[in-house]
Amino acid sequence: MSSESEPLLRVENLKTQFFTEAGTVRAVDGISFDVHEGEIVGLVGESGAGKSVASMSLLRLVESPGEIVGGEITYKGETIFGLEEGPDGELQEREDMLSNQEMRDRIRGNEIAVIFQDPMESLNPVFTVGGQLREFIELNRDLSSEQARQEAVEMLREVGIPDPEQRYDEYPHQFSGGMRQRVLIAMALACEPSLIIADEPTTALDVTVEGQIIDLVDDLQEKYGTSFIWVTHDMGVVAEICDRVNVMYLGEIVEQSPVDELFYDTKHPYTEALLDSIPRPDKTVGELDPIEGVMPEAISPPSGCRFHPRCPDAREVCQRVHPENKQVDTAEGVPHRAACVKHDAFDVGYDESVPLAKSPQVTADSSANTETSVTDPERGTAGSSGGEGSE
Amino acid sequence: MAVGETQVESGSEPGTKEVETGWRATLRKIKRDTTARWGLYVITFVLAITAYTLIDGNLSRLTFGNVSDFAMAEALPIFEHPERLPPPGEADTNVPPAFHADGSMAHPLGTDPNGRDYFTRIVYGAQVSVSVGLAATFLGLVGGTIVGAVAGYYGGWVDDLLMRAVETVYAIPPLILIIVFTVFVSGGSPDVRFAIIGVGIAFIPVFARIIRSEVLSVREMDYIEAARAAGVKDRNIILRHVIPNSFAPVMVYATLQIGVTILIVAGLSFLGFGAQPPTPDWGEMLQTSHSYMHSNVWLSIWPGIAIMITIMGFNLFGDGLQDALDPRIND
Amino acid sequence: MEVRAVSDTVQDPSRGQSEDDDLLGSEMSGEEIAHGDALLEVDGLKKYFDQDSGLLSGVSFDPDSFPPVSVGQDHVKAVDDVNFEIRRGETLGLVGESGCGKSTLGRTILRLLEPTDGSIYFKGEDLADLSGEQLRQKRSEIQMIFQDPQSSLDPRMKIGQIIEEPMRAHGMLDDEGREARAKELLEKVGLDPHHYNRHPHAFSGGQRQRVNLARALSVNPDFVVCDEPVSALDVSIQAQVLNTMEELQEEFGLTYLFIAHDLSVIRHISDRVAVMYLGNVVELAEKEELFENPQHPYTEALLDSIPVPDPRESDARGVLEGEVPSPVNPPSGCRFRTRCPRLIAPDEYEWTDEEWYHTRAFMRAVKRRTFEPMAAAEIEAEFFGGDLPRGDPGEIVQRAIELVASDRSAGDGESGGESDAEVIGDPNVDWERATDLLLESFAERSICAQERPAYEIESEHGTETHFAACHLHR
Amino acid sequence: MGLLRYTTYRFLQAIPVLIGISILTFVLANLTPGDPVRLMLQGVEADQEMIEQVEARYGLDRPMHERYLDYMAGLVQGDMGHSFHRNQDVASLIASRIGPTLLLVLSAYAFALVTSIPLGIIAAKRRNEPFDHVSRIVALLGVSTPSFWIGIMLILIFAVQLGWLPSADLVYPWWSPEVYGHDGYLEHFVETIRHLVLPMIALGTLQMATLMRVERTQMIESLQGEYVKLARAYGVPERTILRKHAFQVAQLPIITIVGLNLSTALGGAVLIEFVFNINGLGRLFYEAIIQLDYQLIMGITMIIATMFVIGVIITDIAYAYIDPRVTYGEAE
Repeated sequence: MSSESEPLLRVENLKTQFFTEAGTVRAVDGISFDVHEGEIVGLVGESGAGKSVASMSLLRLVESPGEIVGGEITYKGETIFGLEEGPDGELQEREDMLSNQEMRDRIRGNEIAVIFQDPMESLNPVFTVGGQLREFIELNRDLSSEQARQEAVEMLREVGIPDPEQRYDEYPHQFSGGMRQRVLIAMALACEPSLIIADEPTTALDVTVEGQIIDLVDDLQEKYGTSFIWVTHDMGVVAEICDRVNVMYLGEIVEQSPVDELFYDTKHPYTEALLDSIPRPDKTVGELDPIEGVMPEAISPPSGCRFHPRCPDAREVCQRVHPENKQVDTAEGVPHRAACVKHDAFDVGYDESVPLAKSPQVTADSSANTETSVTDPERGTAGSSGGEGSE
Repeated sequence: MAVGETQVESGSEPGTKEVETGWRATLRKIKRDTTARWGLYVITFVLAITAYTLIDGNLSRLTFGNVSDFAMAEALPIFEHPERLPPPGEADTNVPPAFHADGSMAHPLGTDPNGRDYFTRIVYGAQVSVSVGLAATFLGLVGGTIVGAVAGYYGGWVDDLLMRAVETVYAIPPLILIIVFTVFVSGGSPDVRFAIIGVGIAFIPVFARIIRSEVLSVREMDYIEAARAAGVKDRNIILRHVIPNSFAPVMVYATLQIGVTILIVAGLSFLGFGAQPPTPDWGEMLQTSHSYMHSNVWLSIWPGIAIMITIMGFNLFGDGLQDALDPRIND
Repeated sequence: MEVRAVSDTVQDPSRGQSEDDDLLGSEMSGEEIAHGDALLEVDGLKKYFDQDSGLLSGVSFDPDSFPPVSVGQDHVKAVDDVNFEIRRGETLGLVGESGCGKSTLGRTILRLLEPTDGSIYFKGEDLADLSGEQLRQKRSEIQMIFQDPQSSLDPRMKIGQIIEEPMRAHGMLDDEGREARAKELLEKVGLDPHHYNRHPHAFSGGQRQRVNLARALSVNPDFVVCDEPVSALDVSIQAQVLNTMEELQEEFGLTYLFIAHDLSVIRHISDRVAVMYLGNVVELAEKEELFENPQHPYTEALLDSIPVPDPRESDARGVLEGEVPSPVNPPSGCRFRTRCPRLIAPDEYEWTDEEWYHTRAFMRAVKRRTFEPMAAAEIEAEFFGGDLPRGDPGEIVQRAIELVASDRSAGDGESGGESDAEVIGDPNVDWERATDLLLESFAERSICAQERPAYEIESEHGTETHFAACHLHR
Repeated sequence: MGLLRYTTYRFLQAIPVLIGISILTFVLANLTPGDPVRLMLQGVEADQEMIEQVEARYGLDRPMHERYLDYMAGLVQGDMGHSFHRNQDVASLIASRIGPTLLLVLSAYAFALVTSIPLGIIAAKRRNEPFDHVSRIVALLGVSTPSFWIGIMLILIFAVQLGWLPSADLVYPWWSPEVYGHDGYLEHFVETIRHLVLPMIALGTLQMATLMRVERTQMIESLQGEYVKLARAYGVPERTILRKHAFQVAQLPIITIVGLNLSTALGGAVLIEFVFNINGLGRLFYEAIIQLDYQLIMGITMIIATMFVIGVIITDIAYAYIDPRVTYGEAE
């Protein structure tokens, strides 16, 4: 860790797995990152990268058949999750780990709040917007019902909902998508948490509404000093709002750096490829440079570096060596980490290793045809049928 | 180790595969589904018995003792020719089931008050229940498909008119509607054939509704629009896309509906408006035994169990089919 | 580069399909229109939807009025008087936010939806006039690619059947010929021809969009409407599919109408771009011109809102206030005027820019009720810096302020110490009358409310004319 | 649309359906091949004169549509015709028999709701645990067993074998205790319940099983909703989530099913009244059918269908009360 004060949230080697009929899905496979006070930390990746599972793990809200199986989560010095070796040699939950009751009473909502992606589904259709807001405030802030109501109206006004007294008694379906997302933001802020996890909060919104919401969050973040974990797939949003960024690929963090360095001093080939493959709104790009193939399924990740089958810089060594996320540079005292053996910090013989031969199709065509085929032998299907675009 | 107290399944996590379709995938899921498998076993068993009663023309078994001169060579659905059934036996003895002190293995379930072997009658009772259940459901399915598909596909006032009509029929409870229909149409002498038609008609609204909603949801799919955009003729769109894709959920419903049909037909026969004596039918047997309820308890028990097992078979299979086809609450 | 490899193969007698040459006639007639001339022209196109349908549609029931049952249809004006042309070989990007009518427009052009009014000239022939069978035959020349990779392929069909279906519908080739062509197309769109016998569920989203492409191309169309073809895909897959689409366009000389909400994608793939808002095209220009020199305030707002993937770029964000009005009762004149940051001052008053700026802001704040009721003096200070506009507008504003001020009635002296809860039901604050007064006096009198704007202006980039539906260019 | 407006609207909508039902019943009752009068007079020694008399009396010598219009005119004035066999007014006959049926059906519904909803919720919460498996088997048996057979079995066990409960007819709570020789209202009440229990369970089992299955499925689905996830993320206790957040949404389909299943319950009442010798509408219907008393049959069918329609409307209104989307209209 950097020499700064203890971070608000520290995640170390977190592993979350789903035990399915088809096998164990290592959705989050040993990620470490931290969040300091007043910071907006990005968690970026494509669908299936594990970013949503990672964020729900922080609240210990992974749904069955998923389970956190390893690592440590520390929040303000308290252990949200931690394992130790028991007397019988088996891993067991540490004694200082917060109980379910404590998680509910002290952490969820009043310390760490969330904003979900889908504002349409996240509000309960049969209760009024104000009622839902008030319930969460009452639960997390020791206020009387009447005080909570006033606070709720105040928060609705704060997030820019016109005529809040009136709209307090309205139902979610009477709100537009953007307005509902404002309600969710109001919920998060009203509980006065120190950390808000925003899981793709603008993805379902139109671009002008997205702009309004990002503006709003920016202003409110400044006012309340809340920290954010911002989960997204949109590099534009990352550039816009994040202070530091974690790039995820297939359950792992492959690059971790301050936002400027991520864009201007990119250290991991995946991040670089991602940036090259997106069309830009601010300038005309002649030819897009897509990443070949699709992300394999987390049920059987490639050996070595998980990105090597799609990586333009892959060499023989990449198939063998699984790279840690190591510090490769420092920017203004903040470490810049990347999980790529091409950096000197690794010293596993990348320079001497031979480049991997591309299969002919790959070089001939930019097709998705070369994706690492995770063929389910029983079904005999072509390629991964994993939900790209369906996270 | 249970982390987090929330252990409710979710279908949205990375482990779950997307919905597979196609017949083979469905069959595979049915094979994997215990519920569906057991349902299939029961249905097969009941169907086998029905098939046996159709092949075995020896209706003399339906009578008491061995009236050998009444052997029938012809295989037939017995309700079509009740006159060929053997007359009740002479003996007015009411033999109790075999496990009873006075029982004998000659009549494992005893005999009815007319002296007919109860086991054989129960076995033959499958014929009426199953064939009526299947036939009436099929009738309702066909009628409902026509009404529902026309309403769903054309929409507009056609849809409105048909659905109002359907609502009207739906408003009269099926049992009442069927009784009124059977009794009046048969001119006061109801029998199984009228019951089939009556049940079929009464179930048209049920099927029409479900088929209409299926057609409406399939019609919204992009591949229908893609086919239209490609210039595929309407007829081919219906035949190649709409029908195959609405079929599966309708089949689930039809399977469950067979159970309901059998239930209703049993009630109909119990009241005396379905199968008529001497045709062996479970509902009819319950009616006959109703008067002997106090003297011979067993007569009222066996047919009920037979009905229950049969219906359970179709319900189990329908449930399994539904689980296999509906991804929402899949494990 | 291979040119027209697929059609060549099909027409190649050595492949054994020579008899069917004339079936590819669309190709021939297509040649009549030179590259760059109008292939499709949309003229005054309208598509209105009834709000509900059925026997009792149009009958509304209201026990509060007499008679309680009234007859009358509300229409959703999804596409309202749209004009543009698409030239052979180009990609016209159509961009707008959800609900602006862009998908409806695409489907109406294809006559998957019946146009309410207007014409769609394709190669000079009005598609809106064609009867069922004529239209069906015409469909081999116009194809469509859909947004949703899940629902656009029939799950019960094999990939091969899916691609062959359009050919079959138009009697193209025999069974073998269709299979050969389907396999070639699979290869063209970047899939393995061996996948011919697989079902769609075996494919990923990106691959399914490729199957969609192959299906669309199977009948050799001239024109393809692409409805958000990449918006359901992950970013890295988007690029793959976009590249393939571009290659195929070049190879087959296709013309695309590319519908999307993502301005980055539009900027990448389009030659010219049309921007839609609430059923109208508000701006249409060459790509560079539109992105570098936007002339409609809505386009500007859109461009300003997109997050740019560059942390060193810090631009103004979220400039648009309020929400899109209902398409049932769209605003008169310019449809964007209710949210436009540059709404033009009504001519009948003398304004300074600043006066109008303040008044506009105040008017909208009242309309949206975005401020808490406060004393009249406070309102003046907050919105006008203490100086009301001069003359008539000033008086109107004064009256409006009085309507919404919390100290409006003289009798209530303790206005200072009121808590929120007491203000909620404050009978003194009359938002509605104030809103009506302000809108009628100012917004409705602006030229923006009175005339439908349509101006052609000179481009700064490129040679094309630049269409902008904004009265700022009058 | 406000709730009141919606209610009015729903009742207006029911008018065409009720007219449709009257047409349907009328047509059904006139489908009889041959001479309806002879059918009516089955078992009665009748000469030609008598037949003509009857024909004239019931207007059977006139065309069907005229007779229908007459019938409708009567219906509007509350005149449902005349029962030939009983020589009584159909309307008053029905009025005298409707009480027991309503008592039976409503109590069966109460029984079904009170048992099915908690069981369904617990099963959903403990999905795939033993409790869930057992309750699913019970529900499966419930939907697979004929109600009248359950009735017979209940009589055999509780009335015949154990002798705990009576097996025939109901005690009408609206009659005075003296009629039954009951000693005061307490005994009257106890007797009412004792007579009601068996038929209520027999009729209610199918409803209970159906509702339990639906409740379980709906709760499972509702518990997977995003709003439940959100509530968990804000530290709402599981009990509150179950009882409030998930429950309310899951009840919507239940309400619809409760309304539609009224059709099964009303039909089932015919069978149960037959088994338990209850002098209700169902039994009256059975007797009317046996006697081919066609005006009475038409009247009962009309009334039962109307009860169903009203039941559906009531549940629709309950639905609208819980789900604001119905009365306020969808925003998008």
